[in-house]
Amino acid sequence: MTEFTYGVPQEQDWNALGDDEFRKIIRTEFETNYPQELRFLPHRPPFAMVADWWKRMSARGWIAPFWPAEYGGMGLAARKALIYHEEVERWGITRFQDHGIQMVGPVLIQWGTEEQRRRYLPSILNCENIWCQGYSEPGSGSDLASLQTKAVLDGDDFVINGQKIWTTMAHDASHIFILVRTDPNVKKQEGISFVLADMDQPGITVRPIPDMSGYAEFCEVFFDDARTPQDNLVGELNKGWTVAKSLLGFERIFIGSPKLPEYALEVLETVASARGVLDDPVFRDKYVRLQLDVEHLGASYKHFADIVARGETLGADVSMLKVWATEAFQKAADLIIETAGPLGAMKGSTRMGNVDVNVLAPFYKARPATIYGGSNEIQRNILSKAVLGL
Amino acid sequence: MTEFTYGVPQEQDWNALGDDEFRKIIRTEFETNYPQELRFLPHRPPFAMVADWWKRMSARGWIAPFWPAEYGGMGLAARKALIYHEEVERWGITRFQDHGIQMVGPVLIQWGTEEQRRRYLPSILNCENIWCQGYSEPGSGSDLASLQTKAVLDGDDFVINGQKIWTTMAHDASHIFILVRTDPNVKKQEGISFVLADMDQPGITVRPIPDMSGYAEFCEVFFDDARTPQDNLVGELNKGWTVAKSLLGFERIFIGSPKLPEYALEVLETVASARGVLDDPVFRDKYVRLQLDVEHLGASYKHFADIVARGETLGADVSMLKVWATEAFQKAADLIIETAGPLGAMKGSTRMGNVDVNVLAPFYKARPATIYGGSNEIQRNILSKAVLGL
Amino acid sequence: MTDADTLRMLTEAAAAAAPFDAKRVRGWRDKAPGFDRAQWTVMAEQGWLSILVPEDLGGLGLELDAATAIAQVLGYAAAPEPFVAAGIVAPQLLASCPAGETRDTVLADVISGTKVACIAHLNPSGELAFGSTAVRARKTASGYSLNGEYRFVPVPDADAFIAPVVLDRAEQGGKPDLCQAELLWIDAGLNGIEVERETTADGSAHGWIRLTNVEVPAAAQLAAGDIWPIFDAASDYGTIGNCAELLGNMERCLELTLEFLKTRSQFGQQIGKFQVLQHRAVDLWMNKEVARHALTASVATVMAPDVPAAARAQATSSAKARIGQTALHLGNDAIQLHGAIGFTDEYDLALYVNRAIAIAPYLGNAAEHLKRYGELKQRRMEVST
Amino acid sequence: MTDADTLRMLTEAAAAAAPFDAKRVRGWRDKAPGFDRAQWTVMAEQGWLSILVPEDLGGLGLELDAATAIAQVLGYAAAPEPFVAAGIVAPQLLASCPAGETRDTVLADVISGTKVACIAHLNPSGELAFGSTAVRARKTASGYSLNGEYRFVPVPDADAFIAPVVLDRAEQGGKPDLCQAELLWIDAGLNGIEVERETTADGSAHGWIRLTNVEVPAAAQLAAGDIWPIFDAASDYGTIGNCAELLGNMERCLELTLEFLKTRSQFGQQIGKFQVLQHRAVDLWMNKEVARHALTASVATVMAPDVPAAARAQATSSAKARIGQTALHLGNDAIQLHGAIGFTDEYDLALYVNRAIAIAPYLGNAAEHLKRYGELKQRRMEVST
Repeated sequence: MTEFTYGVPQEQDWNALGDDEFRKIIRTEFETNYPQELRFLPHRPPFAMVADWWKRMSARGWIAPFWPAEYGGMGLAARKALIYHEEVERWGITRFQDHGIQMVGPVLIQWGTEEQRRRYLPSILNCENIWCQGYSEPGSGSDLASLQTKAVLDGDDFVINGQKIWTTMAHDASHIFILVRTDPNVKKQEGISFVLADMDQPGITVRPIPDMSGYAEFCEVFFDDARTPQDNLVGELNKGWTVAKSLLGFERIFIGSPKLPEYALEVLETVASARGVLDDPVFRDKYVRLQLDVEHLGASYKHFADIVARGETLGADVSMLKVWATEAFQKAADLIIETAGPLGAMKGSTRMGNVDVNVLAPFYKARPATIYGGSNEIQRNILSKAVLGL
Repeated sequence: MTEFTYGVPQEQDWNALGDDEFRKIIRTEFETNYPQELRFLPHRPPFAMVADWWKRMSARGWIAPFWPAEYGGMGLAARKALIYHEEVERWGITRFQDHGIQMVGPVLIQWGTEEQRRRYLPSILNCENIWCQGYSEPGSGSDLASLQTKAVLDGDDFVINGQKIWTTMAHDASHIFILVRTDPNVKKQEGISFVLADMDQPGITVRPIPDMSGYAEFCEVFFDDARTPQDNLVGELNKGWTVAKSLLGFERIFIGSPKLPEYALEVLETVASARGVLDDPVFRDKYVRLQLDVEHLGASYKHFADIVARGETLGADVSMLKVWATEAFQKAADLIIETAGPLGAMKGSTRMGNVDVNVLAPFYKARPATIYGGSNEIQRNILSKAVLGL
Repeated sequence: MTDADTLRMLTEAAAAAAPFDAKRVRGWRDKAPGFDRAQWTVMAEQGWLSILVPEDLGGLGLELDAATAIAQVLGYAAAPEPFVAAGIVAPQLLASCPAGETRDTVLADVISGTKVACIAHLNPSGELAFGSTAVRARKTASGYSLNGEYRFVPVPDADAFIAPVVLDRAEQGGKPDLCQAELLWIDAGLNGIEVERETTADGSAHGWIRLTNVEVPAAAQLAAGDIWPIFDAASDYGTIGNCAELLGNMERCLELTLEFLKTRSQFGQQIGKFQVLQHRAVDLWMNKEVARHALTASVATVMAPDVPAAARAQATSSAKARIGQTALHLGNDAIQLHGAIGFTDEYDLALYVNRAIAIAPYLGNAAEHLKRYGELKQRRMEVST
Repeated sequence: MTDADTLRMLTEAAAAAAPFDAKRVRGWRDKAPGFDRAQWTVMAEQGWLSILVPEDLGGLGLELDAATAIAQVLGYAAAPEPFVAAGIVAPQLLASCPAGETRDTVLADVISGTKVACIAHLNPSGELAFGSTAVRARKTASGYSLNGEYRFVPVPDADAFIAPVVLDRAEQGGKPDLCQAELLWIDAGLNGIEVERETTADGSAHGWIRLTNVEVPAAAQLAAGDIWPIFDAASDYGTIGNCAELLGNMERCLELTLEFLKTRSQFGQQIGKFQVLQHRAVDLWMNKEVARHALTASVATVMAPDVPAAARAQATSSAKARIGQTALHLGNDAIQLHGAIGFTDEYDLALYVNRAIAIAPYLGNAAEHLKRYGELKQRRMEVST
């Protein structure tokens, strides 16, 4: 237990509350204060757009729900954490800097030095620093451990050279945590280190990569003799792979949440209604099949959520949620296009009967979902090996 | 050109006829003389059941349509051969001893000695000998070249030991052609020979293997010091792989014929009609999708048939026909079961409204179709390598 | 909800009392009655046939999740015994009928295994006979006279059939009153009953029962008036039981497949190392898991206290629409992953696949339940808006 | 049928005159008119805009297979020029109209590339305007007065629109006579025409055309009476052309994917060596091949002499039902096989996938054509039995 004070003190011991009471408090906060126009955004917004909300969360001490209370988090146990997350999804609260909250915080709490925690956690909690994650490289996508970006000690600094890619919102971030190769002469997983760096330096260049819908959520990040103090090494030198892997906790369940396919089904219903086919038997047959896919995703999600709520550890089988959720999402997005007829060609918001619908938004959101976060092929490899023993 | 006379002389030069005229002659023969009760049999029948018909074909000189006329065949060129085959399929003529006609004949004509041809071809043509094919073994299914059945020279005879499996209609055959390992010390494809043997000997035991529908079309064949004269080696010693591979000619197209899926669609229509759902929009949607799959199989089949008719050589891409045809067949068979409701459980012929339907027959026929004749996984491996260059 | 320990004990006991026995399973194929009366007695002794029957009626008084645990074990063992039809549906329906001498007697016989009974209700086209003229009942001085036919009766050699009949009404000129039905206990040994056995894929059979002037005593009446609520409830319980049996079937098909992938070699390596087969196996497993979770969720809904009939029906159809389809697909793909051996009669997989084909349509196949689910869902959404 | 040599020459010439040019394609995105008038002139000079027009009307007088050869090349090049809408449908429809001063003049303008025209016929919900009240025409002393709107017009910056209108009839109290329609040549520059550009996935646009008291001269009439046979024929030709454009699109998507699979390495090997990706690629290729053969068969049917309208329509819908669906699936899977790079704007694949999404619904998407195919097939089977 540290003497240093992180963030603001918690109003109460949330875990001591009943589930329903806790849910009510969360829901009231969200429904009362989260701006309507920011609900269910089609893309991850730049920080400026959502700054007021996150500063409010920060001031209330709610910005890091899953961190321990002594580090400025809400200290939610798994059961309450799930409820918090359900309410976030239910109200369509946007994501922001989850790399600071979801990754850097937990990593520093588990692996960091006291000094590192004091330096970085407060500025995550008060929204001063925004973090991004430098993992993937042009030559190492699915095969992450083959990464080539090098860090070499030069005095007290690491000097970093190389390139990262698919770095989410790097153009909006002040800091980056990266996996770098610090020993090229050992087995590929064994020469990797986990280091933190300030983005505001001449050695780092960011280039946004617009996706096929025209939006740039991802970036390339170039390191040309970028520097970071040796103090920014997290965990031991050459043990970065272990640090990175330690993050696969209960939050793995969230990527398989039924929320996105449910959202696609809502768009589908709007489109079908505007096109006058909601009662068409052929449409209904396809629609009902998808409803079942999503309902049974929900049943499967509940199975894993119950494990989390009991405080047990998730197994590798949780990967099935991501596979099923993203593929159901895609099927729904494809059926939206099909059902939209000539409107299936339209980019952006378009008029359908009495409503405006962004017909292709679910498609553009669903399509990469089977690629990012470990492609579904990689997930199936994992399931085959770890669950089926093949 | 040989002096020896094979089979009966041909009535005329079939290839000199116009396509329509030729088709009319074939069709008239089939429609006039092929017994109604033998049309579209659900299984390959034992010879006794169809002997009269094949003896008629033999007497007319039509039993071996694709063999050269000088060897007792009809000598049909590719264009006429396709028409012959179309009429066979159209009228639902059963298959019989295609291993003698389709395999042994062409192999001996290409690779056999004059002595071998004189010994074996006449008794294929007059239905005295019935052949089966001993290729697969318990340990070598998809990986045929790994076969282990051994043949060792002992005086003038090969002595054969080992086991074959999935030998079609071996319990109805008088002779067998087998791939045997004659040199265990070289690369697996290089130590294999192609030999012929008489089944009527103590060293050969046949055990039928009933399939899951209860019918036994396949057998195991055990060789315990079985003997066959050295003269029964076809082609050179240890060159059996080349002999076996040479048979991949234009007949590869037949395995991708639209006939079986078309038959399944007919059963489907009967079942749907009896169940009163022929005009149900949801049923129709599924049905029409399958109709399109089969129509477009027909369009693809025509593409390859045109190549054959032009006398050109088929490429590896023809494998797509088998994949598409068998998978469409299975989809149709599955939809039959679904549409049949409680009748989908019934084995054998069952009453539906005013007709008797064997609801599961298409299922039991379609299911192994993606396994036999080179599984669809193997076909996709071939297409990937030979066509896509992956 | 039955507590986890009880469920585990039940499952273990069931696995011990009804293990997979290939010789036994094969032995009963194409042979009446298609299953083992001795084994049926064992099942009765274990209390399985009364598992849902309240204690005051002589049953175990457990809940639906206990019954599904048994059904799943029996599915895993490919057992030919008609547990779902005669051990879930019949006792559940009888227990829901008003108390009375006949009801009390036959319920006791059914749960003791002395008499095997199942419902008969479909007409020869596969529709529910209610509202059709497939079976006509006429009141007589001593009871009823029945004419007509039931088909797809899951236990053709049952001792008795529990059947809904619609009465011809004299005041309507002998026409049936479609709004009034009765539920009768029809002894299979009555004169005028002829049972044709129609063999199903697994070598068991369905009965096609033709009734010609069958005289049924008045005491055979189990219920009258609006019999459909209890009939539908028992059907839904049976459908859930059927899902559990199919789930057990799937689990064993998948196990056999994984074992095969780990032992069979081709091209110098274990075939389970081929990525295409790995991913196919993952998809089978994933679909089976989703089916399992779907069933868990539906069972929870169905056995919730005071669940409305529409919610119960929707949850039931939700599970069956999923599992009825997944079971057949899984069987198909299991064959494909095995190759030729998987299609032979002598390898056990065929027993499971044929069994799944035979039982999947019971009380409505996946497509029929998908339709019902869609209709119920739409109706309930309209009500709620 | 066009002979193979001519087709090959046409294809080669087209590939030379309209190669893929990423910079040009990107340059026209989100920018009116969305394509290159200079390139349009090149296309006119090559004779492509008159390819189906009979020689006595100044055209090349070739057959449909020649037009599809061009469309396929343009699809392969992801060319933004509206060849199908303005180079197949418009000239084909004009050439089918009765000869006359207006018809002759505008046909000459269209095939010379001087004027770009396309049909406008859908109402804002996406249905055919015929029979709806989306556009009302009233006869005036000098011609017509039009009010209403057309949407989904594929060339929003066209010089003119060829549009079916239904006349209000004085003798019916100003109500439209739904059985009588006329086909008008509507100059885009007329007063009262407002065109809203709705951007489509590929950065080109559709026009939403609102007409307010637009005075159209009497001479603008191209056809009157039962205009639908020629309208439907031109639509079917356009649908076939659209299929060919999508086929070219698919071919390039597949090529890009195969190239990527052969160059990209992960886990120490070329990713094209992973069996799962190989089989996925085979399925893409196979579906593309089946689509190709389906198109060939349909083109042969459609251009057969004296083909009945119903057979032509069925063959057209057969091809579009297949290709409309295959194209979108292939695009999706091509992205997946590429991984993250496949979803970026700067990699060319995105141009093709977005183009396919934008053009696939033209004259009816796959689902609409599947339905039409099913209806036509059923109707024709009923007639033949």
